[in-house]
Amino acid sequence: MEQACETLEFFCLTEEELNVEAVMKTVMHASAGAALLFLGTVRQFTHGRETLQLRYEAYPSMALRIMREIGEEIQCKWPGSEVAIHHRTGMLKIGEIAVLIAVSCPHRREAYEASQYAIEQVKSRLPIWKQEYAPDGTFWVTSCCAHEGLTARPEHTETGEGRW
Amino acid sequence: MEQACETLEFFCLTEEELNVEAVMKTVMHASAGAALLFLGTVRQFTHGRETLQLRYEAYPSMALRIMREIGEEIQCKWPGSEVAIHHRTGMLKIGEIAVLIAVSCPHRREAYEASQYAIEQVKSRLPIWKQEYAPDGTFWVTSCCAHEGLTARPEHTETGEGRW
Amino acid sequence: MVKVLLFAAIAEKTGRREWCPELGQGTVGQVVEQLVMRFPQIRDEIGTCLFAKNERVVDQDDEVGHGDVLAILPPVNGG
Amino acid sequence: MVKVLLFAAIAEKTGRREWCPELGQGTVGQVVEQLVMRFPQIRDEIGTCLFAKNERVVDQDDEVGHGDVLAILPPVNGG
Repeated sequence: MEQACETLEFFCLTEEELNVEAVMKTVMHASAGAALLFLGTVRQFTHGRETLQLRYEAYPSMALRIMREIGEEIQCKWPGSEVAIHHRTGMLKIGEIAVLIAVSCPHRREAYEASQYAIEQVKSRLPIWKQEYAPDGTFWVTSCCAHEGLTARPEHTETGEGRW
Repeated sequence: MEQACETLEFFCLTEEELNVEAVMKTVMHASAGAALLFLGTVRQFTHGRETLQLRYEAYPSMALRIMREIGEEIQCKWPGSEVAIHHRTGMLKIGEIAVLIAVSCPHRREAYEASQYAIEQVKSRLPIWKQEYAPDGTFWVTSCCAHEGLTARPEHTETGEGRW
Repeated sequence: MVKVLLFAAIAEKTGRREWCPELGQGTVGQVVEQLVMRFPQIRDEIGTCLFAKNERVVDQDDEVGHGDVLAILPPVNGG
Repeated sequence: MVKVLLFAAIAEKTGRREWCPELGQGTVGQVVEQLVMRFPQIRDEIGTCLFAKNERVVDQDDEVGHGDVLAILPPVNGG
Protein backbone atom coordinates (compact mmCIF):
# COMPACT_ATOMS: atom_id res chain seq x y z
CA MET A 1 0.00 0.00 0.00
CA GLU A 2 2.91 2.36 0.53
CA GLN A 3 4.17 2.37 -3.05
CA ALA A 4 2.86 4.40 -5.96
CA CYS A 5 0.85 2.68 -8.70
CA GLU A 6 3.18 2.01 -11.60
CA THR A 7 2.65 1.74 -15.34
CA LEU A 8 1.58 -1.83 -16.21
CA GLU A 9 0.06 -2.35 -12.80
CA PHE A 10 -3.54 -3.11 -13.75
CA PHE A 11 -5.06 -3.06 -10.27
CA CYS A 12 -3.53 -1.09 -7.49
CA LEU A 13 -4.22 0.62 -4.16
CA THR A 14 -1.82 3.26 -2.92
CA GLU A 15 -1.44 6.08 -0.43
CA GLU A 16 0.70 7.92 -2.99
CA GLU A 17 -0.67 10.32 -5.60
CA LEU A 18 -2.23 8.64 -8.63
CA ASN A 19 -0.66 9.09 -12.04
CA VAL A 20 -2.80 9.61 -15.14
CA GLU A 21 -0.04 8.68 -17.59
CA ALA A 22 0.79 5.45 -15.79
CA VAL A 23 -2.77 4.12 -15.84
CA MET A 24 -3.35 5.11 -19.48
CA LYS A 25 -0.15 3.48 -20.68
CA THR A 26 -1.16 0.31 -18.89
CA VAL A 27 -4.18 -0.22 -21.16
CA MET A 28 -2.88 1.07 -24.49
CA HIS A 29 -2.06 -1.45 -27.18
CA ALA A 30 -2.00 -1.66 -30.95
CA SER A 31 -5.58 -2.78 -31.56
CA ALA A 32 -7.09 -0.22 -29.18
CA GLY A 33 -8.77 2.55 -31.13
CA ALA A 34 -10.38 4.26 -28.17
CA ALA A 35 -9.45 4.63 -24.56
CA LEU A 36 -11.42 6.25 -21.82
CA LEU A 37 -10.06 7.47 -18.53
CA PHE A 38 -12.41 8.09 -15.63
CA LEU A 39 -10.99 10.27 -12.93
CA GLY A 40 -12.78 10.73 -9.60
CA THR A 41 -11.56 13.69 -7.60
CA VAL A 42 -12.28 15.20 -4.21
CA ARG A 43 -14.98 17.80 -4.83
CA GLN A 44 -15.06 20.89 -2.62
CA PHE A 45 -18.80 21.47 -2.85
CA THR A 46 -21.60 18.89 -3.08
CA HIS A 47 -25.02 20.47 -3.49
CA GLY A 48 -23.62 23.59 -1.83
CA ARG A 49 -22.17 21.74 1.18
CA GLU A 50 -18.45 22.08 1.69
CA THR A 51 -15.93 19.26 2.05
CA LEU A 52 -12.56 20.01 3.63
CA GLN A 53 -10.88 16.69 2.89
CA LEU A 54 -11.66 13.00 2.51
CA ARG A 55 -10.09 9.92 4.04
CA TYR A 56 -10.34 6.57 2.27
CA GLU A 57 -9.92 3.32 4.13
CA ALA A 58 -9.74 -0.04 2.36
CA TYR A 59 -9.68 -3.75 3.04
CA PRO A 60 -6.72 -4.00 0.68
CA SER A 61 -6.48 -7.70 -0.17
CA MET A 62 -10.21 -8.03 -0.80
CA ALA A 63 -10.35 -4.73 -2.71
CA LEU A 64 -7.62 -5.96 -5.07
CA ARG A 65 -9.37 -9.29 -5.49
CA ILE A 66 -12.60 -7.55 -6.45
CA MET A 67 -10.80 -5.14 -8.79
CA ARG A 68 -9.45 -8.18 -10.62
CA GLU A 69 -12.94 -9.72 -10.72
CA ILE A 70 -14.33 -6.51 -12.24
CA GLY A 71 -11.53 -6.56 -14.80
CA GLU A 72 -12.30 -10.14 -15.79
CA GLU A 73 -16.00 -9.38 -16.09
CA ILE A 74 -15.25 -6.47 -18.41
CA GLN A 75 -12.96 -8.52 -20.61
CA CYS A 76 -15.74 -11.09 -21.01
CA LYS A 77 -18.49 -8.55 -21.66
CA TRP A 78 -16.42 -6.41 -24.07
CA PRO A 79 -13.92 -8.64 -25.89
CA GLY A 80 -10.67 -6.95 -26.80
CA SER A 81 -10.86 -4.54 -23.89
CA GLU A 82 -8.23 -3.81 -21.27
CA VAL A 83 -8.97 -2.31 -17.86
CA ALA A 84 -6.82 -0.78 -15.16
CA ILE A 85 -8.08 0.53 -11.83
CA HIS A 86 -5.88 2.58 -9.51
CA HIS A 87 -7.44 3.65 -6.20
CA ARG A 88 -6.02 5.96 -3.61
CA THR A 89 -6.31 5.48 0.16
CA GLY A 90 -5.53 7.67 3.14
CA MET A 91 -6.14 11.40 3.48
CA LEU A 92 -6.92 13.33 0.26
CA LYS A 93 -7.12 17.06 -0.26
CA ILE A 94 -9.62 18.92 -2.47
CA GLY A 95 -8.88 18.31 -6.14
CA GLU A 96 -6.78 15.21 -5.55
CA ILE A 97 -7.54 12.07 -7.53
CA ALA A 98 -9.29 9.29 -5.60
CA VAL A 99 -9.70 6.81 -8.43
CA LEU A 100 -8.49 6.31 -11.98
CA ILE A 101 -10.17 3.82 -14.29
CA ALA A 102 -8.64 3.35 -17.71
CA VAL A 103 -10.37 1.24 -20.35
CA SER A 104 -9.24 0.61 -23.90
CA CYS A 105 -11.36 -1.01 -26.58
CA PRO A 106 -11.25 -1.48 -30.33
CA HIS A 107 -14.16 0.98 -30.70
CA ARG A 108 -15.42 3.87 -28.66
CA ARG A 109 -18.96 2.73 -27.89
CA GLU A 110 -17.66 -0.26 -25.94
CA ALA A 111 -15.16 1.95 -24.14
CA TYR A 112 -17.97 4.13 -22.77
CA GLU A 113 -20.03 1.12 -21.72
CA ALA A 114 -17.11 -0.66 -20.09
CA SER A 115 -15.92 2.46 -18.28
CA GLN A 116 -19.37 3.14 -16.84
CA TYR A 117 -19.69 -0.47 -15.76
CA ALA A 118 -16.30 -0.26 -14.05
CA ILE A 119 -17.05 2.87 -12.03
CA GLU A 120 -20.48 1.59 -10.94
CA GLN A 121 -18.86 -1.63 -9.76
CA VAL A 122 -16.04 0.23 -8.02
CA LYS A 123 -18.60 2.30 -6.12
CA SER A 124 -20.87 -0.56 -5.14
CA ARG A 125 -18.48 -3.48 -4.62
CA LEU A 126 -15.00 -2.47 -3.54
CA PRO A 127 -14.52 -2.75 0.22
CA ILE A 128 -13.44 0.86 0.54
CA TRP A 129 -14.90 3.46 2.89
CA LYS A 130 -14.89 7.21 2.65
CA GLN A 131 -14.81 9.54 5.64
CA GLU A 132 -15.69 13.14 5.00
CA TYR A 133 -14.19 16.03 6.92
CA ALA A 134 -16.68 18.89 6.76
CA PRO A 135 -16.86 22.20 8.65
CA ASP A 136 -19.50 20.65 10.95
CA GLY A 137 -17.62 17.44 11.76
CA THR A 138 -16.50 14.16 10.24
CA PHE A 139 -18.76 11.37 9.07
CA TRP A 140 -18.72 8.18 7.00
CA VAL A 141 -20.20 8.78 3.58
CA THR A 142 -22.95 6.37 2.61
CA SER A 143 -24.35 5.91 -0.87
CA CYS A 144 -27.60 4.53 -2.18
CA CYS A 145 -25.97 1.66 -4.04
CA ALA A 146 -23.49 0.39 -1.47
CA HIS A 147 -23.05 -3.40 -1.49
CA GLU A 148 -25.29 -3.69 -4.55
CA GLY A 149 -22.82 -5.60 -6.63
CA LEU A 150 -21.61 -7.87 -3.85
CA THR A 151 -23.06 -11.38 -3.67
CA ALA A 152 -26.77 -11.05 -2.98
CA ARG A 153 -27.57 -12.24 0.50
CA PRO A 154 -31.33 -12.41 0.97
CA GLU A 155 -31.09 -13.73 4.56
CA HIS A 156 -29.11 -10.70 5.47
CA THR A 157 -31.24 -8.18 3.66
CA GLU A 158 -34.46 -9.52 5.09
CA THR A 159 -33.39 -9.49 8.72
CA GLY A 160 -32.30 -5.90 8.35
CA GLU A 161 -31.30 -3.78 11.29
CA GLY A 162 -33.83 -5.23 13.70
CA ARG A 163 -32.10 -8.52 14.27
CA TRP A 164 -29.07 -7.37 16.22
CA MET B 1 -0.40 24.64 -35.85
CA GLU B 2 3.28 24.04 -35.23
CA GLN B 3 3.19 24.35 -31.47
CA ALA B 4 2.21 21.71 -28.94
CA CYS B 5 -1.13 22.00 -27.13
CA GLU B 6 -0.47 23.46 -23.71
CA THR B 7 -2.23 23.14 -20.37
CA LEU B 8 -5.12 25.64 -20.19
CA GLU B 9 -5.54 25.63 -23.94
CA PHE B 10 -9.14 24.46 -24.23
CA PHE B 11 -9.24 23.99 -28.00
CA CYS B 12 -6.16 23.24 -29.99
CA LEU B 13 -4.84 21.70 -33.20
CA THR B 14 -1.21 20.68 -33.41
CA GLU B 15 1.25 18.61 -35.38
CA GLU B 16 3.09 17.84 -32.13
CA GLU B 17 2.33 14.86 -29.86
CA LEU B 18 -0.72 15.32 -27.65
CA ASN B 19 -0.30 15.41 -23.91
CA VAL B 20 -2.77 13.66 -21.60
CA GLU B 21 -1.75 15.59 -18.48
CA ALA B 22 -2.08 18.96 -20.20
CA VAL B 23 -5.63 18.38 -21.40
CA MET B 24 -6.78 16.93 -18.06
CA LYS B 25 -5.36 19.80 -16.04
CA THR B 26 -7.15 22.22 -18.33
CA VAL B 27 -10.58 21.02 -17.19
CA MET B 28 -9.95 20.24 -13.52
CA HIS B 29 -11.34 22.61 -10.91
CA ALA B 30 -12.57 22.50 -7.32
CA SER B 31 -16.22 21.67 -7.98
CA ALA B 32 -15.47 18.93 -10.49
CA GLY B 33 -16.09 15.54 -8.94
CA ALA B 34 -15.64 13.53 -12.11
CA ALA B 35 -13.57 13.96 -15.21
CA LEU B 36 -13.53 11.83 -18.29
CA LEU B 37 -10.80 11.69 -20.86
CA PHE B 38 -11.51 10.26 -24.29
CA LEU B 39 -8.43 9.28 -26.21
CA GLY B 40 -8.61 8.29 -29.87
CA THR B 41 -5.56 6.47 -31.14
CA VAL B 42 -4.34 5.09 -34.41
CA ARG B 43 -5.46 1.47 -34.45
CA GLN B 44 -3.32 -1.07 -36.29
CA PHE B 45 -6.17 -3.43 -37.20
CA THR B 46 -9.76 -2.55 -38.08
CA HIS B 47 -11.91 -5.62 -38.63
CA GLY B 48 -8.74 -7.51 -39.50
CA ARG B 49 -7.52 -4.97 -42.05
CA GLU B 50 -4.15 -3.42 -41.34
CA THR B 51 -3.36 0.29 -41.12
CA LEU B 52 0.25 1.41 -41.49
CA GLN B 53 -0.23 5.05 -40.55
CA LEU B 54 -2.78 7.84 -40.75
CA ARG B 55 -2.51 11.41 -41.97
CA TYR B 56 -4.92 14.05 -40.66
CA GLU B 57 -5.57 17.22 -42.59
CA ALA B 58 -7.60 20.11 -41.16
CA TYR B 59 -9.15 23.41 -42.10
CA PRO B 60 -7.62 24.88 -38.97
CA SER B 61 -9.49 28.14 -38.41
CA MET B 62 -12.88 26.55 -39.02
CA ALA B 63 -11.99 23.47 -36.96
CA LEU B 64 -11.10 25.67 -33.98
CA ARG B 65 -14.28 27.67 -34.42
CA ILE B 66 -16.38 24.50 -34.37
CA MET B 67 -14.47 23.09 -31.39
CA ARG B 68 -15.43 26.25 -29.52
CA GLU B 69 -19.05 25.88 -30.63
CA ILE B 70 -19.11 22.29 -29.36
CA GLY B 71 -17.65 23.48 -26.05
CA GLU B 72 -20.35 26.13 -25.67
CA GLU B 73 -23.09 23.65 -26.49
CA ILE B 74 -21.78 21.29 -23.81
CA GLN B 75 -21.60 24.00 -21.17
CA CYS B 76 -25.25 24.86 -21.90
CA LYS B 77 -26.45 21.25 -21.92
CA TRP B 78 -24.49 20.20 -18.82
CA PRO B 79 -24.10 23.20 -16.50
CA GLY B 80 -20.93 23.24 -14.47
CA SER B 81 -18.98 21.30 -17.07
CA GLU B 82 -15.67 22.15 -18.66
CA VAL B 83 -14.45 20.78 -21.98
CA ALA B 84 -11.11 20.74 -23.74
CA ILE B 85 -10.45 19.25 -27.17
CA HIS B 86 -6.93 18.73 -28.49
CA HIS B 87 -6.65 17.33 -32.02
CA ARG B 88 -3.53 16.21 -33.81
CA THR B 89 -2.81 16.81 -37.51
CA GLY B 90 -0.17 15.51 -39.89
CA MET B 91 1.25 12.00 -40.07
CA LEU B 92 0.55 9.68 -37.13
CA LYS B 93 2.03 6.28 -36.36
CA ILE B 94 0.20 3.29 -34.91
CA GLY B 95 -0.66 3.88 -31.26
CA GLU B 96 -0.28 7.64 -31.42
CA ILE B 97 -3.04 9.84 -30.06
CA ALA B 98 -5.20 11.57 -32.68
CA VAL B 99 -7.64 13.30 -30.35
CA LEU B 100 -8.01 14.02 -26.66
CA ILE B 101 -11.32 15.17 -25.22
CA ALA B 102 -11.39 16.05 -21.54
CA VAL B 103 -14.66 16.81 -19.77
CA SER B 104 -15.15 17.62 -16.12
CA CYS B 105 -18.52 17.76 -14.39
CA PRO B 106 -19.82 17.90 -10.83
CA HIS B 107 -21.13 14.33 -11.19
CA ARG B 108 -20.10 11.36 -13.26
CA ARG B 109 -23.29 10.70 -15.19
CA GLU B 110 -23.08 14.09 -16.91
CA ALA B 111 -19.41 13.54 -17.62
CA TYR B 112 -20.20 10.39 -19.62
CA GLU B 113 -23.02 12.09 -21.52
CA ALA B 114 -20.99 15.20 -22.29
CA SER B 115 -17.94 13.22 -23.38
CA GLN B 116 -19.97 11.05 -25.76
CA TYR B 117 -21.65 14.13 -27.19
CA ALA B 118 -18.25 15.74 -27.72
CA ILE B 119 -16.69 12.82 -29.59
CA GLU B 120 -19.76 12.35 -31.81
CA GLN B 121 -19.63 16.04 -32.70
CA VAL B 122 -15.88 15.93 -33.30
CA LYS B 123 -16.37 13.04 -35.71
CA SER B 124 -19.29 14.51 -37.60
CA ARG B 125 -18.59 18.25 -37.60
CA LEU B 126 -14.92 19.15 -37.43
CA PRO B 127 -13.47 19.95 -40.86
CA ILE B 128 -10.75 17.35 -40.50
CA TRP B 129 -9.94 14.58 -42.96
CA LYS B 130 -8.18 11.30 -42.39
CA GLN B 131 -6.05 9.57 -45.00
CA GLU B 132 -5.21 5.96 -44.34
CA TYR B 133 -1.98 4.34 -45.46
CA ALA B 134 -2.66 0.63 -45.84
CA PRO B 135 -0.60 -2.18 -47.38
CA ASP B 136 -2.78 -1.93 -50.53
CA GLY B 137 -2.56 1.84 -50.96
CA THR B 138 -3.71 5.11 -49.48
CA PHE B 139 -7.29 6.33 -49.31
CA TRP B 140 -9.45 8.95 -47.63
CA VAL B 141 -11.43 7.43 -44.81
CA THR B 142 -15.16 8.09 -44.94
CA SER B 143 -17.62 7.54 -42.15
CA CYS B 144 -21.36 7.04 -42.04
CA CYS B 145 -21.99 10.17 -40.02
CA ALA B 146 -19.79 12.69 -41.79
CA HIS B 147 -21.30 16.19 -41.96
CA GLU B 148 -24.23 15.11 -39.80
CA GLY B 149 -23.80 17.80 -37.22
CA LEU B 150 -23.04 20.58 -39.68
CA THR B 151 -25.87 22.94 -40.60
CA ALA B 152 -28.54 20.92 -42.35
CA ARG B 153 -28.69 21.80 -46.02
CA PRO B 154 -31.68 20.10 -47.62
CA GLU B 155 -31.00 21.60 -51.06
CA HIS B 156 -27.59 20.03 -50.99
CA THR B 157 -28.66 16.67 -49.68
CA GLU B 158 -31.47 16.34 -52.17
CA THR B 159 -29.45 17.13 -55.26
CA GLY B 160 -26.89 14.48 -54.25
CA GLU B 161 -24.14 13.38 -56.56
CA GLY B 162 -26.15 13.61 -59.74
CA ARG B 163 -26.18 17.34 -60.01
CA TRP B 164 -22.55 17.98 -60.86
CA MET C 1 -9.25 -19.37 16.05
CA VAL C 2 -11.27 -16.96 13.92
CA LYS C 3 -9.89 -13.48 13.24
CA VAL C 4 -12.46 -10.71 12.80
CA LEU C 5 -11.51 -7.57 10.84
CA LEU C 6 -13.28 -4.30 11.56
CA PHE C 7 -13.43 -1.25 9.28
CA ALA C 8 -14.69 2.32 9.05
CA ALA C 9 -17.53 3.17 11.49
CA ILE C 10 -17.30 -0.25 13.13
CA ALA C 11 -13.57 0.16 13.72
CA GLU C 12 -14.15 3.66 15.00
CA LYS C 13 -16.91 2.72 17.43
CA THR C 14 -15.10 -0.32 18.82
CA GLY C 15 -11.68 1.31 18.80
CA ARG C 16 -10.36 -1.89 17.17
CA ARG C 17 -9.39 -3.08 13.73
CA GLU C 18 -9.08 -6.74 14.71
CA TRP C 19 -10.86 -8.85 17.26
CA CYS C 20 -10.80 -12.53 18.13
CA PRO C 21 -14.00 -14.12 19.40
CA GLU C 22 -13.87 -16.70 22.22
CA LEU C 23 -15.85 -19.00 19.94
CA GLY C 24 -13.39 -21.32 18.21
CA GLN C 25 -15.85 -22.07 15.44
CA GLY C 26 -19.51 -21.62 14.56
CA THR C 27 -21.65 -19.74 12.09
CA VAL C 28 -20.93 -16.22 10.90
CA GLY C 29 -24.12 -15.17 12.68
CA GLN C 30 -22.84 -16.56 15.98
CA VAL C 31 -19.52 -14.74 15.70
CA VAL C 32 -21.29 -11.50 14.82
CA GLU C 33 -23.66 -11.93 17.76
CA GLN C 34 -20.67 -12.31 20.04
CA LEU C 35 -19.10 -9.22 18.55
CA VAL C 36 -22.24 -7.18 19.21
CA MET C 37 -22.44 -8.47 22.78
CA ARG C 38 -18.87 -7.39 23.36
CA PHE C 39 -19.37 -4.01 21.60
CA PRO C 40 -23.05 -3.06 21.99
CA GLN C 41 -22.28 0.38 20.57
CA ILE C 42 -22.27 -1.15 17.05
CA ARG C 43 -25.76 -2.64 17.37
CA ASP C 44 -27.24 -0.10 14.92
CA GLU C 45 -24.49 -0.32 12.31
CA ILE C 46 -24.20 -4.10 12.19
CA GLY C 47 -27.55 -4.46 10.44
CA THR C 48 -26.20 -2.58 7.43
CA CYS C 49 -23.02 -4.68 7.16
CA LEU C 50 -22.07 -7.55 4.90
CA PHE C 51 -19.70 -10.29 6.05
CA ALA C 52 -16.75 -11.66 4.11
CA LYS C 53 -15.06 -14.92 4.99
CA ASN C 54 -11.54 -15.03 3.58
CA GLU C 55 -12.38 -12.11 1.28
CA ARG C 56 -15.61 -13.58 -0.10
CA VAL C 57 -19.04 -12.40 0.93
CA VAL C 58 -20.92 -15.14 2.82
CA ASP C 59 -24.25 -15.71 4.49
CA GLN C 60 -24.77 -15.63 8.22
CA ASP C 61 -25.34 -19.38 8.15
CA ASP C 62 -21.87 -19.99 6.78
CA GLU C 63 -19.45 -21.80 9.07
CA VAL C 64 -16.18 -20.22 10.19
CA GLY C 65 -13.41 -21.98 12.00
CA HIS C 66 -9.72 -22.03 12.82
CA GLY C 67 -7.65 -19.83 10.49
CA ASP C 68 -10.61 -18.10 8.90
CA VAL C 69 -10.67 -14.33 8.56
CA LEU C 70 -14.13 -12.80 8.93
CA ALA C 71 -14.43 -9.19 7.77
CA ILE C 72 -17.33 -6.99 8.84
CA LEU C 73 -18.08 -4.67 5.90
CA PRO C 74 -20.08 -1.49 6.52
CA PRO C 75 -21.75 -0.04 3.40
CA VAL C 76 -18.92 0.35 0.90
CA ASN C 77 -18.19 3.54 -0.96
CA GLY C 78 -15.23 3.41 -3.32
CA GLY C 79 -14.44 5.83 -6.08
CA MET D 1 -12.33 38.24 -55.63
CA VAL D 2 -13.47 34.98 -54.02
CA LYS D 3 -10.86 32.58 -52.66
CA VAL D 4 -11.74 28.88 -52.81
CA LEU D 5 -10.05 26.45 -50.37
CA LEU D 6 -9.66 22.80 -51.32
CA PHE D 7 -9.01 19.90 -48.96
CA ALA D 8 -8.37 16.17 -48.80
CA ALA D 9 -9.50 14.22 -51.91
CA ILE D 10 -10.45 17.45 -53.71
CA ALA D 11 -7.02 18.98 -53.07
CA GLU D 12 -5.39 15.76 -54.13
CA LYS D 13 -7.33 15.41 -57.40
CA THR D 14 -6.93 19.04 -58.41
CA GLY D 15 -3.35 19.31 -57.16
CA ARG D 16 -4.34 22.60 -55.49
CA ARG D 17 -5.21 23.82 -52.06
CA GLU D 18 -6.43 27.21 -53.20
CA TRP D 19 -8.13 28.39 -56.36
CA CYS D 20 -9.61 31.69 -57.48
CA PRO D 21 -12.58 31.62 -59.85
CA GLU D 22 -12.85 34.15 -62.69
CA LEU D 23 -16.28 34.98 -61.37
CA GLY D 24 -15.97 38.06 -59.14
CA GLN D 25 -19.23 37.30 -57.39
CA GLY D 26 -22.26 35.03 -57.62
CA THR D 27 -23.85 32.13 -55.80
CA VAL D 28 -21.93 29.35 -54.14
CA GLY D 29 -23.44 27.02 -56.73
CA GLN D 30 -22.05 29.13 -59.58
CA VAL D 31 -18.55 29.15 -58.11
CA VAL D 32 -18.69 25.40 -57.55
CA GLU D 33 -19.89 24.84 -61.13
CA GLN D 34 -16.93 26.83 -62.39
CA LEU D 35 -14.60 24.78 -60.18
CA VAL D 36 -15.97 21.53 -61.61
CA MET D 37 -15.62 22.83 -65.18
CA ARG D 38 -12.01 23.69 -64.49
CA PHE D 39 -11.31 20.37 -62.70
CA PRO D 40 -13.72 17.78 -64.14
CA GLN D 41 -11.85 15.05 -62.22
CA ILE D 42 -13.71 16.09 -59.04
CA ARG D 43 -17.17 15.70 -60.58
CA ASP D 44 -17.89 12.57 -58.50
CA GLU D 45 -16.59 13.91 -55.20
CA ILE D 46 -18.23 17.32 -55.32
CA GLY D 47 -21.68 15.85 -54.75
CA THR D 48 -20.63 14.65 -51.31
CA CYS D 49 -19.17 18.01 -50.25
CA LEU D 50 -20.49 20.79 -48.08
CA PHE D 51 -19.55 24.43 -48.64
CA ALA D 52 -18.43 26.89 -45.99
CA LYS D 53 -18.37 30.64 -46.60
CA ASN D 54 -16.01 32.33 -44.16
CA GLU D 55 -16.00 29.19 -41.99
CA ARG D 56 -19.78 28.78 -41.82
CA VAL D 57 -21.66 26.15 -43.77
CA VAL D 58 -23.93 27.75 -46.38
CA ASP D 59 -26.42 26.75 -49.06
CA GLN D 60 -25.60 26.73 -52.75
CA ASP D 61 -27.95 29.69 -53.19
CA ASP D 62 -25.84 31.80 -50.86
CA GLU D 63 -24.04 34.77 -52.43
CA VAL D 64 -20.26 35.09 -52.35
CA GLY D 65 -18.30 38.15 -53.33
CA HIS D 66 -15.04 40.01 -52.95
CA GLY D 67 -13.02 38.97 -49.90
CA ASP D 68 -15.09 35.88 -49.17
CA VAL D 69 -13.40 32.55 -48.54
CA LEU D 70 -15.34 29.57 -49.84
CA ALA D 71 -14.20 26.18 -48.52
CA ILE D 72 -15.13 22.94 -50.24
CA LEU D 73 -15.54 20.33 -47.49
CA PRO D 74 -15.42 16.64 -48.44
CA PRO D 75 -17.05 14.32 -45.88
CA VAL D 76 -15.35 15.15 -42.60
CA ASN D 77 -13.80 12.57 -40.33
CA GLY D 78 -12.21 13.96 -37.19
CA GLY D 79 -11.21 11.98 -34.12
